[in-house]
Parts: sequence; structure tokens; C-alpha cells
Amino acid sequence: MPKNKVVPIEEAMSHIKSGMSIAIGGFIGQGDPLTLIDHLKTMDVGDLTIYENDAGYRDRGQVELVNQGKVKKIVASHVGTTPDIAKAMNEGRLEVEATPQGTLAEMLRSGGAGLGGFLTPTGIGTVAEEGKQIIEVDGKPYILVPAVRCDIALVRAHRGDTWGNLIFRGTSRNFNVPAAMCADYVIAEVENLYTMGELDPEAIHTSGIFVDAVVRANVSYCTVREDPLETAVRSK
Amino acid sequence: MPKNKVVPIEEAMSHIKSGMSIAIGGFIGQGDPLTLIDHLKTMDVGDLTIYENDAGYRDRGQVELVNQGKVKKIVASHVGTTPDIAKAMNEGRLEVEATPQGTLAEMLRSGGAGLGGFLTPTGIGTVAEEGKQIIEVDGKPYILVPAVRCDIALVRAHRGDTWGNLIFRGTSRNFNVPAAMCADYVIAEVENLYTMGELDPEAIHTSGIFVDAVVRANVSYCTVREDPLETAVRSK
Amino acid sequence: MGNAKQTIARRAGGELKDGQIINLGIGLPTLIADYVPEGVDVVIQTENGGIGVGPAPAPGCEDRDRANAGNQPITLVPGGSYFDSVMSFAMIRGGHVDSTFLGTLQVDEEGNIANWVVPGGLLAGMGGAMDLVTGAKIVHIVTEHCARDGSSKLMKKCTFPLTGAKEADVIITERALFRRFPETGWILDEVAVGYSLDDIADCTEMAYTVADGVRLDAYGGE
Amino acid sequence: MGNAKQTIARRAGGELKDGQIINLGIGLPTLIADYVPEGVDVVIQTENGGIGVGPAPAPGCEDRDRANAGNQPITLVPGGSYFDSVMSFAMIRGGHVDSTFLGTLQVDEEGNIANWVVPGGLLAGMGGAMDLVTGAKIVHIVTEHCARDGSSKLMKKCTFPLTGAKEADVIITERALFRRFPETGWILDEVAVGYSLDDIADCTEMAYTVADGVRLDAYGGE
Repeated sequence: MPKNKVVPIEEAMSHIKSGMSIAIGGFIGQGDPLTLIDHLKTMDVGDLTIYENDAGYRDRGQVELVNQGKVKKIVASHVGTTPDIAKAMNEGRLEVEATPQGTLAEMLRSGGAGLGGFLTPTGIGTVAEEGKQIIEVDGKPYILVPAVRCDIALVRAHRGDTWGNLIFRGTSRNFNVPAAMCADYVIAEVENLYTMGELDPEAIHTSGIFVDAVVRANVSYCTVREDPLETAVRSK
Repeated sequence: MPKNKVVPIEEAMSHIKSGMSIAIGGFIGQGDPLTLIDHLKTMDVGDLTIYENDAGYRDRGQVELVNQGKVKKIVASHVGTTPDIAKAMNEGRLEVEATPQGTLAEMLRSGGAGLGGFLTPTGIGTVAEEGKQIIEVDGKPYILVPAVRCDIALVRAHRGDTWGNLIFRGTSRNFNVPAAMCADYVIAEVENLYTMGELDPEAIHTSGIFVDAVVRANVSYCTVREDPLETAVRSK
Repeated sequence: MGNAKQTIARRAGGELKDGQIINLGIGLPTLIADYVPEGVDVVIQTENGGIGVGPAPAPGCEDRDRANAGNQPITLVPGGSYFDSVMSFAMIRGGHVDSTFLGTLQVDEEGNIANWVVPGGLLAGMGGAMDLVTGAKIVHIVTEHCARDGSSKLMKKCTFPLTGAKEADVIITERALFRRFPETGWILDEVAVGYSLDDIADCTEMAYTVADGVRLDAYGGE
Repeated sequence: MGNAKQTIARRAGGELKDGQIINLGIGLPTLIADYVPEGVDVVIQTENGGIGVGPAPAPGCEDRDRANAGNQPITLVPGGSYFDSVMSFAMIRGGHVDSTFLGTLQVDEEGNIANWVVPGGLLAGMGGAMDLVTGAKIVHIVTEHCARDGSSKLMKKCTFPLTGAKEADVIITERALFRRFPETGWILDEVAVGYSLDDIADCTEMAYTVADGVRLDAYGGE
């Protein structure tokens, strides 16, 4: 029987240390792991490198960590939805590495899948080529993009079981799937927690094999609350 | 509204011509598209190159096409479950290119995802290196595997809708997913056909975006028959 | 006639073919969904993870987990589905999206597109645009013909960092429609009602050829 | 004591740690599932697309869509799930599987493994074995000590085409258990009851060091 990975948020988050790399799921607020980010705001860590699609939405999300001075570098496809990021960059407080969205998703997935990297046609003839090796296959040029492994991943799921099987909802799936694959320690906040066997084994989006710790999402961040059955696990 | 792609099997299969490359889903009988293979047996085509995990199970599946002399080459991870394949190889009637299972799955997926290829550590120091470029990333050697695009893909699904959204069942999902991504013309045989909107949009394994034609699976190959609602489409 | 953006979106809608899979960029391109011609069914993919995007939800029915790449609430039509970002860009990069419609800062004679950053300006990032122009079978640039300072956005050579090299296939402005073919370069196919061939020549910096059968007074005159 | 295969499977079961994700090869390794020690919970991944493999179904309850990589019918325990081959090998290659147990034709001093083809013999193919030995954190080789002709399978250098280079971490035969560390090479840790250190030396071609605390009369004597 798979193990119960539900732990207090303090215990899960204590794996995060200064200088680490963190992959964060979500897409401008859709599926952002806000419970975990809120907790990270209370922690005394810094010098973080974050891989994510964006920095949150308006003044909410990863941008809050940047404003606290915890973040050294962001690797993202787009930070235009969080005006404070531009300010932090201009003031030299933050480095941002802009990466095409599909390339970023594939970088994390490749790291999680044990690949060394992949060849993408995206960005040929643009700045995305800079510092990258170009390799021809069948006469067509591709950019060799190295895979990325992170120390930590933070994700949010609509449903999860105690082993860390995750089901996302709607467009909140996005970067939560590759983020959950690519890290040595993966923390999932789940909006609705189930015991093992309650989720359809044909419909799991992220297998518990990738997840190390499961915590409950803050109720105020839950989009749809399901009737929580009174099980031993869920009443913890 | 997405289009209805349900067509007679003759129409779908008429896209297959001699000399083409075909990706076939399934794993030693689990999810093999036997309805489409049966139809292919009746067609006057040859010189085919097939990408698949295996050649079927015992005397059933793709091995039947080999015995008919239709297949020039098989790229597979394992053909040991179909004794006739060894015979065809020994008699010089068939070329088999053995490829690690994970590499094969990733080759097809990469082709479908528009990548030029990927770097895998699998097979370093073995014959899998032969004829391949070795690339180091962070001091570790990887084999550069070019992506594969096929002319045709044949897959089988447990459930499908008329646009070609597919849901597989159990371990029959296997190579059906990457096969359905990598080809210019993708034919899906579905065991249980639904109208659009009847399948859960959160639980689709293969989006209809990848599928070109939907045909009904032969009833005798259906593992679980669901009560077919009498809708206009399904009574066709 | 409405304003320039509506004019562009309406003409762009006329480019849609029945059964196509399309992706609409943020801003002006999103308006194209309102101009899908009668009898044409298209399937809209949104790169943050949905296909079969339908009408906006009724007020009060918005759902934080159902939105497009611009964070606007969406619904799905029957047959639509959700997926993750890896799968989304497998679709896009893999050529499974027939057509993308994107705004731009600049587009040039070679079909180069620059739409993600102004040198010295604030960095936002390219989002999914680089993958979209690389992967979509047809890349439609939908843009006002000139920048705010009156200079042509249809340039000899882009001066801003590129989004994609030689990827633009069609340019639709409020004044004209151009199509690019490898052998010919840009062909002027249509001139909108209210503009002359000379008007277009005056406000277009990039080289182009006027089509033999160029359509004048185009874009529907009503 | 049962036959050699059961002896090997039972000792291999003793290697399992609570909470591990394991993958069992076809044949002998599959038997290990019967020897998971009391109080140890492991999660079995099958590379054709399942995790949380449980007991075989009751006779008559087999299902063609629920089988392992050897086509034997399976069930899943609560919490198990299904996935496709791409995801399965992302798990395996990505190091998410803790341990794999594989049979072999040959294994050698450097930890090279040859288990997929005999030169001049019929080609079957490597299946998922190359990915498994590359990706799993610990590679257990479970094999009879000697081939049918009496020659040692634990060789100086593999002569058959390799499955993986320097990937073997543990060898478990019916006679002995060896562990390999980068600095030391193979260490003989246990000698099964009924064999002496000399017996092992006689039937082992590869070089190894006898552990200071080597356990004799091991493998449980009952």
C-alpha cells in the first residue's frame, strides 16, 4: 500500500533552504500554489532561483517573494502581469531570464524524465539562441536546450490523495504537471484531500510517484470545495 | 463545434499507401488496434515501415502483416512474443531495429511535439549508441536521438467521441498515446463511441486535435462494452 | 465601419476555414472569435491548457480555473478538453494548430516578426509567441498598419528583437492584406475600402508586389 | 529451502525497504512480489503503464486491459493508477523508481550487464531493460550463479552486447550476495547456507573483495 504523505506544512516547507532552485506551478493565478507561497513568505530563506511561467498576477503570487528580496533569479516566459517585477529588475534586485513558454515547460519535463535536454525549433534566429548550441537534424536547425532539475517544486491541485496522486481542474493544470516532475522534493497543496482508492486510477494527472509531501490548501484559495467525507485522514 | 470525424473504415484506411511509415499503438495485445490491422490485411500495400513496441502477441497483431510480406522494417523494443518475427528475420524477409522502450516512446512523442530530438542517457556504452551522436551536458554523456514523424498512426481506445478525443483503459494506454501524436494521418478505432460533450473534459488522454479519423472497433475486440446510448451519431 | 481593431478582426475572421484549429493571441486577436463567419466551425486552442474555447461565461458564472492565456474567463464547447502546458506546446510546436493570429510591434520583408520586447523598454517576456509562430501552420499577423508615431509597422527590416525568423505568412491591417510565399515575397492581395494603392505604398516600408487580381475596396464596404 | 529461483527471490525480497517504488523484470524477478517482508510496503511499477500493482486477480477475473509487461493479469492496490508509455519511462529514466530487479545472462567486474541478446541467437529486443538499468536508483541483478554449462555468469568482462554499462549495484544469486561501490568494486556480503567462501571463489569469475563482516550461512537457514 502506498504511504501516507500528508504532513504539516511546516515540515514539508522546512526542506527549502537559501540558494535553492524551486519550480512553481500555475499560470498567472490559475493554479498558483498560494498556500505554499504564503508560508514561504514567513520563512528566513533567500537567494532563490525560481522556474515558473510567470511571477503571479498583479501583486499576488511569486512576486511577493521578489518584493521580500528572497529571489535572486526568475526563469519565466512572461512577467508582464506583475508590474513590481519590472521595478525589481530595473533596480537591479532581480535577474529575469525570459524563456519561450513551450521551451520552459519542456525543460522541466525533460529534467523530470531523466533526459539531458531536447532540440527545439522555437527561437531559431532570435535571442533564444544566445549561448545555446545549434544542432541540425535532417538539414533543419534546432536549439539544444539542457534539461532542468530543481531542488524543490511547489504545486497546487484540485484533488489529491494521501499518496500524492493529483488531479487538476480546468486550465489550472498548466505548469503544475511539469513542475511536479522535475524536483528532488515536491510539495503539493491540495484543495480536496481523498484517501487512496477514491480517485479514478484512469484519470490521475500527476502520479504520487513524483510527490513527496501533501499539505492542505488554504480554504480561501480553493476554487471548488467538494463535500469532505469524514474519513480518518481528512479529519486530521 | 469540433467536426465529426467518424468515417467508414475503408475511407480512413485508404490513406495508407505502399512504402509508408506507420506508428502502431498497443503492447503485446494490450490495446492493439486489431480492427485496423485486420483491415490492413485485406489491402494491397507493401514495403511498410512500422514503429511499435512489439509485433503483437503470439500469432496475432502486426506479425500477421509481416507474414503477409507487407512489412519491410520494424522499429520495436521487443519482438520476442511473436515467434514468426524471428523466422522472417532469419529468412531475410524483415529488418528489425531494436530500440530501448523508453527511447522509442520518446522518439514518437518528440516527433508529435515538433522537437528535433532529445538526449537520453539510456544505452550509453551499449549498441544503442551505434551511429548516434553523443553529446555531453554538465559532463554527462547522452545519446542524441532524432525525433520520428510517421505518415500514419493506428491506435485503439476504450472510449472516443466523434471529434477523436480518446480515453484508454488500464494498461492499454501504453504506446497508443505517443503513436497518436506523431503521424500526419491518425486513425483511431474506438470500442465505445460517444457524442461530443459526453466524455469528461478533464479526463481525456488523447485530444481530438491529434486524430484525423474515427472508426468503430470490431465488437469482438472490445474488452468492456458500455451501454451504447441511442444517439443519432452512434446509430449511424 | 467601427474602429481599426474591429475592422482588422472582422477581416481576419474571413480567413478562417471550416474545421481549423486556431490560437488567438492576447488583445486584438481575441476579438476575432466574434467574427467567425456563418457556416464555419473552428476550434480555438488556448496555450495555457484548453481546446474548444467557447463564448465567455455569463456574468457571475466566471470560474478561476477556466480562463485563457490573458486570464479572461472562458467556457468550453462540447468536445473541448483541458491539458497541461507540456501537452499544449506539443500541440503547438508539433504543427497540430492550423493557424495562429498574433499582434506585432514590427513585421518585415523577410517575414520576420518582432512582437515581444522593445529594446530599453520593460521586459515582459515572449510567453508562448515564439512557439506559436514556429509551430502553427499559418501565421497571421493582425496589426494596425502604422505605429502611434505614424511610422510603418511593415518594415524593411525589424529593428526590435525577433519573435520568429521568416515565420509571418499573412499580414492583415485595417488598410490592406498581404500574403507571403517563399518564391515571391509579400503580395498585396487586398486594399480596404477608403484606401488606394498609392495610400498603401505610402504607409508601407517593406517591399511587396501588387497581385494581378488585387482586390480594391475590399473588407466589405457596408 | 525450495529451488534456486525461490531462494533468490526470497533473499531479494529482504532487500526491499518500506516505501520504495520498485520495478520487477519478467520471469524470476516477478516472484519477488511473493516475498515482500512483513511490515514493508513497496509500490510496484510496471513499465507498460501501471503503478501500485497488487495481487494477481482471482481466476475468472482477469481483464485484458490490466496486465503487466509480461502479459500476466494484474490488479491495482488503492492509490495505484495507469499511464502511457511516455510517462512510464519518464518515471523510470527520471530516477523516480527506487529499485529495479532484473535477471541477466552476464554481469561483470565493472558492473556491466548483458541480458538482452546472445550473439548469433534470436533477437528478442531489450524491451525496457536499458531504461530501467539506467534510470533506477538501485539495480539489483537476480540470477542463478552459473549458466547451464556451469560457467560463471559473474564474469571478468561481459562478452554479450551490454544492456547497461557500470549499472549493476547488487547481485543476488542462490549462493551469494555482492554489492558494488565505485571505490571498492564488488564486495561479497553474504554467502548462502550450504556454501563456503571457497565455493563462491570457485564459481565466481569476476574479482571481488570479501567484506570484513561477511555473513556466512546467510539467506535464512530454516
